[in-house]
Amino acid sequence: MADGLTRNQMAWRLGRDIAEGSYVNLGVGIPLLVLEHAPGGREIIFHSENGVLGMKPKDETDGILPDDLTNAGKQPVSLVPGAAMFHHADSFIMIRGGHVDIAVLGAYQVAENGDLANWRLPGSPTAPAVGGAMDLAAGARNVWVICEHNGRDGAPKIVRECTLPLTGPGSVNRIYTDLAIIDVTPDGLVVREKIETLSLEDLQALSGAPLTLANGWRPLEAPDL
Amino acid sequence: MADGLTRNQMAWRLGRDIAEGSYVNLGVGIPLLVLEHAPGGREIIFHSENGVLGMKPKDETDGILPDDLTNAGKQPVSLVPGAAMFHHADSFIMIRGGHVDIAVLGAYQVAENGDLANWRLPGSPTAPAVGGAMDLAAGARNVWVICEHNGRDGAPKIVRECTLPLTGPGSVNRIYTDLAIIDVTPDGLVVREKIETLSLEDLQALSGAPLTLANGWRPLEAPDL
Amino acid sequence: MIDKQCKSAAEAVEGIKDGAVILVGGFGQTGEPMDLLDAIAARGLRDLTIVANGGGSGEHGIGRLLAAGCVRKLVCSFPRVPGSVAFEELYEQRAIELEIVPQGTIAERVRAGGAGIPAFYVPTGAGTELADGKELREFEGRTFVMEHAIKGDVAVIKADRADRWGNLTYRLSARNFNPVMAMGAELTIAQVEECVPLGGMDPETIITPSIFVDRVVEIPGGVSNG
Amino acid sequence: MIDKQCKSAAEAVEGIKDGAVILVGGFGQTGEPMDLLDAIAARGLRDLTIVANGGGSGEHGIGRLLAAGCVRKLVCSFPRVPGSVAFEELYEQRAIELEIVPQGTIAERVRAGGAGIPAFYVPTGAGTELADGKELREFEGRTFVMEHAIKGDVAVIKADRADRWGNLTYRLSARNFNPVMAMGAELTIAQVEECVPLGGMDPETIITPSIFVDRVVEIPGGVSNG
Repeated sequence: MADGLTRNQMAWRLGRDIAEGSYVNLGVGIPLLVLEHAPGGREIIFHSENGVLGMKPKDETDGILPDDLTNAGKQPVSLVPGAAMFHHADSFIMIRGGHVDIAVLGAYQVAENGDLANWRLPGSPTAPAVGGAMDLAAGARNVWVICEHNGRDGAPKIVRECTLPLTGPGSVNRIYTDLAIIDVTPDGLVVREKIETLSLEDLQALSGAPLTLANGWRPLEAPDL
Repeated sequence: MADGLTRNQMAWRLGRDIAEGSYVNLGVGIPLLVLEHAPGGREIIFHSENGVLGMKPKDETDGILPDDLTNAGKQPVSLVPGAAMFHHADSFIMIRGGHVDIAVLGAYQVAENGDLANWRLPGSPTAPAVGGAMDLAAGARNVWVICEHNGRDGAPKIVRECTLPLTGPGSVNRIYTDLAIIDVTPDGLVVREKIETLSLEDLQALSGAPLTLANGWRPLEAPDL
Repeated sequence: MIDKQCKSAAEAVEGIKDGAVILVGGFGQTGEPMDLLDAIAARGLRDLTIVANGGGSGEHGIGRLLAAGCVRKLVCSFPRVPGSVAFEELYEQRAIELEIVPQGTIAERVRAGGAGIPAFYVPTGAGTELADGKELREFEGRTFVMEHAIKGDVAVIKADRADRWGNLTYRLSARNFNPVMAMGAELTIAQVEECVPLGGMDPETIITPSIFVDRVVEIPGGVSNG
Repeated sequence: MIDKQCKSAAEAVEGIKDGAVILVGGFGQTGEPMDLLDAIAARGLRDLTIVANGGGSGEHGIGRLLAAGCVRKLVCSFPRVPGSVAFEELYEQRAIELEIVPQGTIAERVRAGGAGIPAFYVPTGAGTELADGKELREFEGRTFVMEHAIKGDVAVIKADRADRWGNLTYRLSARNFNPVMAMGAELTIAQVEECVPLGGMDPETIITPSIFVDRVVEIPGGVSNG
């Protein structure tokens, strides 16, 4: 089996697809890695639901106390020139009102119709926790999922129908995995990029919903990171 | 007939009843005169729906351009220490959410049940205009009306039932006129103060709803202004 | 490099179409984006719906837009002040539709439009003729009116300072409706007194974050009605 | 003279009653009013409902309130982070009621409570189990969920600077839920890093105007979980 991308490489690859001037929210987990690997020389404005627009990775020399400025994962971050602060209700105007161009979210499952499940595992002894995931799924103009193609048990995360509790119906536009980049389209799931040495058949075998290969598909590549 | 208070005296008298620490909105017209005649030595915070908390009469030496800071009547004002600025949606959180202690409003008619009519005269050729009057009538903790006891045609402004279009039902708590101060109570209209030389019978004759005189009523007085 | 700055008011209002719903900031003349409105009037657009607190006054701004015959409908709380000559004339001639909305309800409807909230309930106007035809509902024994979001195709606003990303601050009560309108439209255009370099604004004191702003034009001074 | 300043956290939380609904600012530890919460825990109150983003962590703040058995119900979006020991224990023992609310919906419900809006509609959660039992309604072909206002008896928040009237500013993302909670309660209590003289704050940069604040207590530094 062909080697897939690492998490850092996945985040790097997703970052290349963010157009200059985009307002982008990053969920906790792999999505937040996009901040570390955002493309240089391109102005992208990262939103954090706790009231930050214009965050960048923590710069230890910025003089800001770590507890005074965090991302959605409660990790310290820094600000770019042009950043702005606001409160939670205003922050979710941006999200719910469709002002955020792209929400990057993790996933337990994504269905071929764009349904997203990423917030609760039934049977887990731990309490459920939704955070801002449902707001982002419902409100962002585009929802890009970033996740491993398969779970630790090998089960596909890309499925015909979500069996886990939904975060939002029909929310997802695009999926970035370690093996492929897949668009959610009215005609089903379309592979735009995949690991070059991985055949569509092998990728299909690792997926729970039918895939078609885009004309002009490209190899999924990333530098060592 | 006994002389009533002037508009400035009415505003002065109303101001004496505002407790220290109150947040008070002033409507256009006579209510805005309260700003000029507010009691000294007492901290009262005046709210203006266009996004001002802590206004005071215009101080020409404050260096603020007249167009940069106005009251609800679009007249230039100044700020007290402790003032704060905000936008219109936040301003009406204060009003609609019951954070403003007292709204002082003008009136065409006030009914004995507290109904207020102050925004539209049917048959007038000019367009209707409501401004923030309905928000204030619905949202302020207390609505105090300040108006002449009778219209130019002599018709009483205090009535059994409003015949003019309502601004808000059951909104008014107290009425300040040139002749009397009247509480709107579950038991009807109660005169707390009146011009000393004016008998209750004469006051009643000038009013369209039954009045009772409070035990311990006091003379309505104000200094020359 | 993101650069939302336009060279002129004319350039800033390009692409607005006949029939557009335009949200306009300002309260009286304070914070009214006169130069942008004059530029819209100069384009000779027709059938506009204007959502604002008032009906303008004098010969610039909303007043000019009305006088130029660009406006089909005015949604506002207080259409007339001394000097609202253009509005008064259209109103007498029944040549303009007028929707009177309580001031706080305008602000909240526009905010809701920007916030992805299609409708909400307010006590304002319950029991008055402004609730006629509106859906009513009781909560805890009190009657409330259902109000719908207003969404603008365009918002035109006035601010004090901006950077090239479109972060904005305002002058004192010239803030008023401007940050609210900025949130509520597909295309938000701001005229500002001064553009400053990116990073020249304190992140804590920015009132309208850049995400709500599409175009900025620097017009120091600007026209005024007197 | 208006003076909302209290001498201690203990004095600032006087009068809060068993069974109170308490809105708590903060996101993670950032902006969490630890000292006020510890003072509430010290009072040994019972049956509190806590409305916050999370379930606290460590031994101060919400964590202490939970560990002390003061809380009957937690309304939040994200109850557990590493260190939410007190919450996890209560949850395992089924000794706490939990209402999970999407983060933006908490913020909007509390704002609505402060804004005189009893209910509103959001797309958030439609088609998910968090909409179970809630009223749904279509607007323009899309399904929305009706959400009700949350009103607090008390809000406890943390700010950076205050004056004696209770005007507040915040530090960077320590702002988060604090200004929202400040609007939503009958009694709003703020712990602040520093009190400044009246007039010492720029009116343009005040985030929470004094009208929303009832008590202020200066606690430089304050306790922290980390």
